[in-house]
Amino acid sequence: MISSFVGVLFDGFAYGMLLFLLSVGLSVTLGMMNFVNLAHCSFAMLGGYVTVTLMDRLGWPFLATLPVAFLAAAGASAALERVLFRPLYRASDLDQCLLTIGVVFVSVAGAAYLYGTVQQPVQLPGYLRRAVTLGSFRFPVYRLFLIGAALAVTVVLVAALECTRFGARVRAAVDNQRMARGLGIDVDGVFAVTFALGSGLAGLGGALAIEMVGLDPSFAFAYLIYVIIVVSVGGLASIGGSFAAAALLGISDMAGKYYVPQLGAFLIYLVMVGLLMWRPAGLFGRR
Amino acid sequence: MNTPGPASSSILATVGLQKSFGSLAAAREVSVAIPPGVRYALIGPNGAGKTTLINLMTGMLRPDAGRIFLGGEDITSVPPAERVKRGLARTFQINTLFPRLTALEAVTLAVCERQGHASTWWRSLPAYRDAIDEAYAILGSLALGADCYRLTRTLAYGQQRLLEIALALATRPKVLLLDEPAAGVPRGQSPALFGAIAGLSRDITVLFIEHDMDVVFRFASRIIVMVGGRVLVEGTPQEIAADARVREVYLGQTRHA
Amino acid sequence: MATVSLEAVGGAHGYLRAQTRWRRSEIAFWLATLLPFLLFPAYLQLASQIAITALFAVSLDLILGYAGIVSLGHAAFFGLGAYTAGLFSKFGWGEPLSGLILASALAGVVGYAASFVIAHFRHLALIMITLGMGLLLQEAANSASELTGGVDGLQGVRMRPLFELFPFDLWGRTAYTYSLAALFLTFLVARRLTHSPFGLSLRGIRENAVRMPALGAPSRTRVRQVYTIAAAMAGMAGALLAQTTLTVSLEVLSFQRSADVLVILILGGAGRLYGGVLGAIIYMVARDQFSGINPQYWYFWIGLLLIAVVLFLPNGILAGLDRAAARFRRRSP
Amino acid sequence: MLTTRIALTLAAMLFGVSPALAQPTVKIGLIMPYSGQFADTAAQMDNAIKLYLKQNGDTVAGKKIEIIRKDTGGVAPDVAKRLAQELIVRDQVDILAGFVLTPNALAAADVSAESKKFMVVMNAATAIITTKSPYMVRTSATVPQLTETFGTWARKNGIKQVYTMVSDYGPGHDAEQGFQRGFKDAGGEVVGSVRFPVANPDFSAFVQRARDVNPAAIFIFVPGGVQPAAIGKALAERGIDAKTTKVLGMGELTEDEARKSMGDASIGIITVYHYDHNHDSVANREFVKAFNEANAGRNPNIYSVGGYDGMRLIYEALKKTGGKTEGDALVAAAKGMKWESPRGPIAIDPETRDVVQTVYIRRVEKVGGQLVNVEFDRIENVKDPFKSRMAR
Repeated sequence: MISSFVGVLFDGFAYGMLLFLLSVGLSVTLGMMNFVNLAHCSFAMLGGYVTVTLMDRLGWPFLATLPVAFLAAAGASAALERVLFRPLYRASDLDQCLLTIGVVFVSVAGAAYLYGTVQQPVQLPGYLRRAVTLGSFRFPVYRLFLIGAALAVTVVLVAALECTRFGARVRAAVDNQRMARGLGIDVDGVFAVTFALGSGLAGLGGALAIEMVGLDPSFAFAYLIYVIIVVSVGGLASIGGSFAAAALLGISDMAGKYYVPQLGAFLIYLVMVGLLMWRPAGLFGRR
Repeated sequence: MNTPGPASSSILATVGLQKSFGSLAAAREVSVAIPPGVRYALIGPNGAGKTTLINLMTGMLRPDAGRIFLGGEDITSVPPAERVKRGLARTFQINTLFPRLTALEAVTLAVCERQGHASTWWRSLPAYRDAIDEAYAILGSLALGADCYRLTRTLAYGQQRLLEIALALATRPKVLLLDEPAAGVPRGQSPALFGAIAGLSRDITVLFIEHDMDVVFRFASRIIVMVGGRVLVEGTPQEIAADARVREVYLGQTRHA
Repeated sequence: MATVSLEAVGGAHGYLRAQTRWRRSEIAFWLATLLPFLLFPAYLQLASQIAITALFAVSLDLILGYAGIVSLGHAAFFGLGAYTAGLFSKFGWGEPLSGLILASALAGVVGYAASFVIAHFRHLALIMITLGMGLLLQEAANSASELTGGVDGLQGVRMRPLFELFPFDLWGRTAYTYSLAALFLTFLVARRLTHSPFGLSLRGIRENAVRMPALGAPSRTRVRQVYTIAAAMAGMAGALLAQTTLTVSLEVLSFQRSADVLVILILGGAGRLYGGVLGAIIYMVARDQFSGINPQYWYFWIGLLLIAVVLFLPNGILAGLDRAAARFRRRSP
Repeated sequence: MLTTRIALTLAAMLFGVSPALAQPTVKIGLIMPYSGQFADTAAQMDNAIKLYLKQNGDTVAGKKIEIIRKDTGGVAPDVAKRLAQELIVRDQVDILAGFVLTPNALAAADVSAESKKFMVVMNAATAIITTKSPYMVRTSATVPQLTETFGTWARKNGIKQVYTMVSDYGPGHDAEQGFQRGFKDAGGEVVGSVRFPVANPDFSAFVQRARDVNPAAIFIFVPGGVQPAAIGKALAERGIDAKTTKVLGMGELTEDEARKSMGDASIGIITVYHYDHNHDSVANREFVKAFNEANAGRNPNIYSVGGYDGMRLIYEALKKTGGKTEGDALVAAAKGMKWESPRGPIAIDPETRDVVQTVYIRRVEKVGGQLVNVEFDRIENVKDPFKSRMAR
């Protein structure tokens, strides 16, 4: 009884952390920069394909591919930001929505063209496939690894945004562009870097997600709903909020599926709707 | 409720209004009674709780305690839109307009809302000739007639301030609450704007927030001074000018305002 | 721009009347909707589905373009209409018109119930709540597979001929006539609605929801009313699809359908009624043509189309055309 | 392209010329989800269709075969039906084929029935589909054909209790029902069951439920794609070892990509399917070799074999009718047809127009360092039990 409860809690938390890793970048681009970036999961997909390519075709070890996945997604998004997104920062939400959906379509077609529509399996190194036994319970190492990665990302991100000069510039530029320009901050540059950071995180999340949820060209659409749910429930622009929301959604989803499987498909949406009715601005939202 | 109301002679009154945001008390025991037809100014340093008081009166904020009366009726729990229908209108310190409606459309909208036509979806707008005439007349009275076909967002700033007032007037208020009507208007132009306000029918009771003391003393017949969420004093301009407490809080602040 | 003149007041009336007058381009457009009968007889099925999608997009435009309510769950009402019409016929009543009206009414009733929730929220919370409610309804339909047929779809939907005279044929002549007529009549209603004081009030809510109560406007009531109307129209679109294709599946309730119609509306231009219609035509014709040429990668070209529209015709194709026309007029007085 | 089509349509109207009549062709309209979530199934089927055309030429019974491909974008019966109608009125196709997904096949069935066109379902596996049009033939399998047979087999092979886990949608329900029926009728006991949402990224909660019951065996059905690997890993994580608890599934569970992703955790999983590329026969070896060559080493799967056999059926039927394309003639020619497919000997049941075939039981084993679905049992001449019951 207790052990299954611990199991559900652990699995749910790990699943939540997976959602968090996929969506934290969006709470940067959508939340902080106020850019409706529906192409977020396209960058995650890019990260995934980078990892698959490096592992499968070049034989790189899994862990070594992760920074490359981050950098590739960040680089690609920086290029796109320059060409497509920057002129749209002041456009209506609806136009941003249409543009980024267009990018998703193109990215999905590109992935299908280059890699085919087939699932891209990755074979993780043995040490990540094991499970640690503690008393009567097994903790799969990969789930521990995901939790660790999520915690690390949270700490680094919060520290970077709260305690560094760069973070101060980002917050200034996001809060009031004109004033930030007046203070001599290179707003365009800050936005470009912030956008690249958000997308890079998506790329990292995508690379980490393959083991759990697989990878094919429909990835860019399939997980879009989940990441938006996490960001909206957490509250825009709040890293901590996304973390809490992801953990809450993951655990309640898992607990629901375990204890009331008849409600399995409903639960994550019920929780979302309920939380948003209670706190329309999200758990940690300000607006 | 048997709470005794204020003197029935007042058109708008509050009794013991309280409101705090966290640890900040924005209104403490605010009791005012405004008789009909009077031009009231509400002054006080920044953060004194002036806008909060207007928000409480109009129902955009809910008081923690206290009551609000309009024409002798308790409206404390009446929703904002209903208060407007009963004759309590306001303008906003920061333009709160309809950027992509023309001035004529915006005021016609306000007139239709008042007349109760705005839930009619089967008749075309031009069929409401009276409403359009009235809207046009209001705009004309505020010197906006020539520009009434322009989208609000393309109007000059001063015109937008006037449109704020036009919208409030279209609701045919008994009491009009103006939150810094001249905010952002170049100093030289605010007398003209207040001239328009002074020209309003004496049936409309006006309460306005304003920082420019010249304007206040020129257009107000009575003045309420708020400090730190409290009403410090209320009286005629002469009384206020002579009041030692007002001078104490206020001296040196007027110039910066 | 108008200058002050002696008939300035008459000018105000004239100005507002000019806004509601039928333009020549509108009349030409509706006449052109008859062209497929002559020019593209083999495309009438597609034309019928375009008309249905256009109706669905117009219903979304009423809430999004006019009242500023962004919904990612509008397919809920489309699906309700489709299932109602489908089930109605499955259980023996195959007369199309009555089914259409019933389906529309039921979607409207559900829309009215939902509107009590909808009217309390705005921004992202509203989008996500509509999304959540839509997904919940879809899951519910999947669970109730005894009734809905689940993923396999509702089986046994049969339609009697329209007016007992015109059977739904393989070419889609009846289907297109029927869908087009429904679109046109509903469009007339929507057009009148947007030109009414109610429509003006909705635009007020879209432009500034905070100001409306300060004008004495019961915004939430208005939002509830338009949401109900939009739901009924979406239900009608769904019912048309069910009746003209004799198929209803879970997909009618899907997020994909909600998202598609949103894309279509934004593409055409929100807040101008014709935007939804134009968006439906362009999106679906483009999709038909691209996927005919390249069934595997057609959406690459759709993606490029969307990107190009945003970059070169911001606020939708219709807004872009309007601006171009204005520029043209200014240049050649 | 658009202008060409308009011109053609106009020409057709004005002069009464149909481009289709210009030369003796047989047009086949393929309706499949080339894009979206199910794109890979369509791709695999299409690869096999292309291969068949390459191997057998594009002329049969003196007529040129022309293929027109239409994308449904996923589950979209309204689109599928419209495409079927358009293929017939606009493109004047003679045969409708493809059909990966049940709802799309059901919707197009109406069109086939109304227009009396021959229709070949190459995958969609819900039993009732073929009852919807008398001009329809199926070359894949039906869900009960596989699962009911599997249930019976499981009981006969010493499994007394089973826990079933299926995706909560039509095919999942069919699989659950079929397996439980076969298993119970043979005297087995179902100790529990659970259905999981169709879009379910993490299965650990459901696997935990199964583990709580500690059943002797678990039967699993999930759609192909991402989920087989995900559930396989969840089983391994929760410590369900195929060596102690028997894991039974439909063939999707141990597809190539799923096995690769699961790794050694897949060893011992027992599956039922009508085809696997490891099937040992001359016909299959040739098929796999040619398929590998044409598709950069990728192996064919059930979708491929369904498409391949579907094309063969069309070719053979056309030969029999001498190129006549009327639905009646083609369906008559198809009934009772028998041939050696890469999956083994198959026949078209003249009553149900479904495939009668051998159902194979396989187990994942490590052979020469590779994880392979090893065939270790077979049940021959299996008809669709659902329709056999209906007939009774």
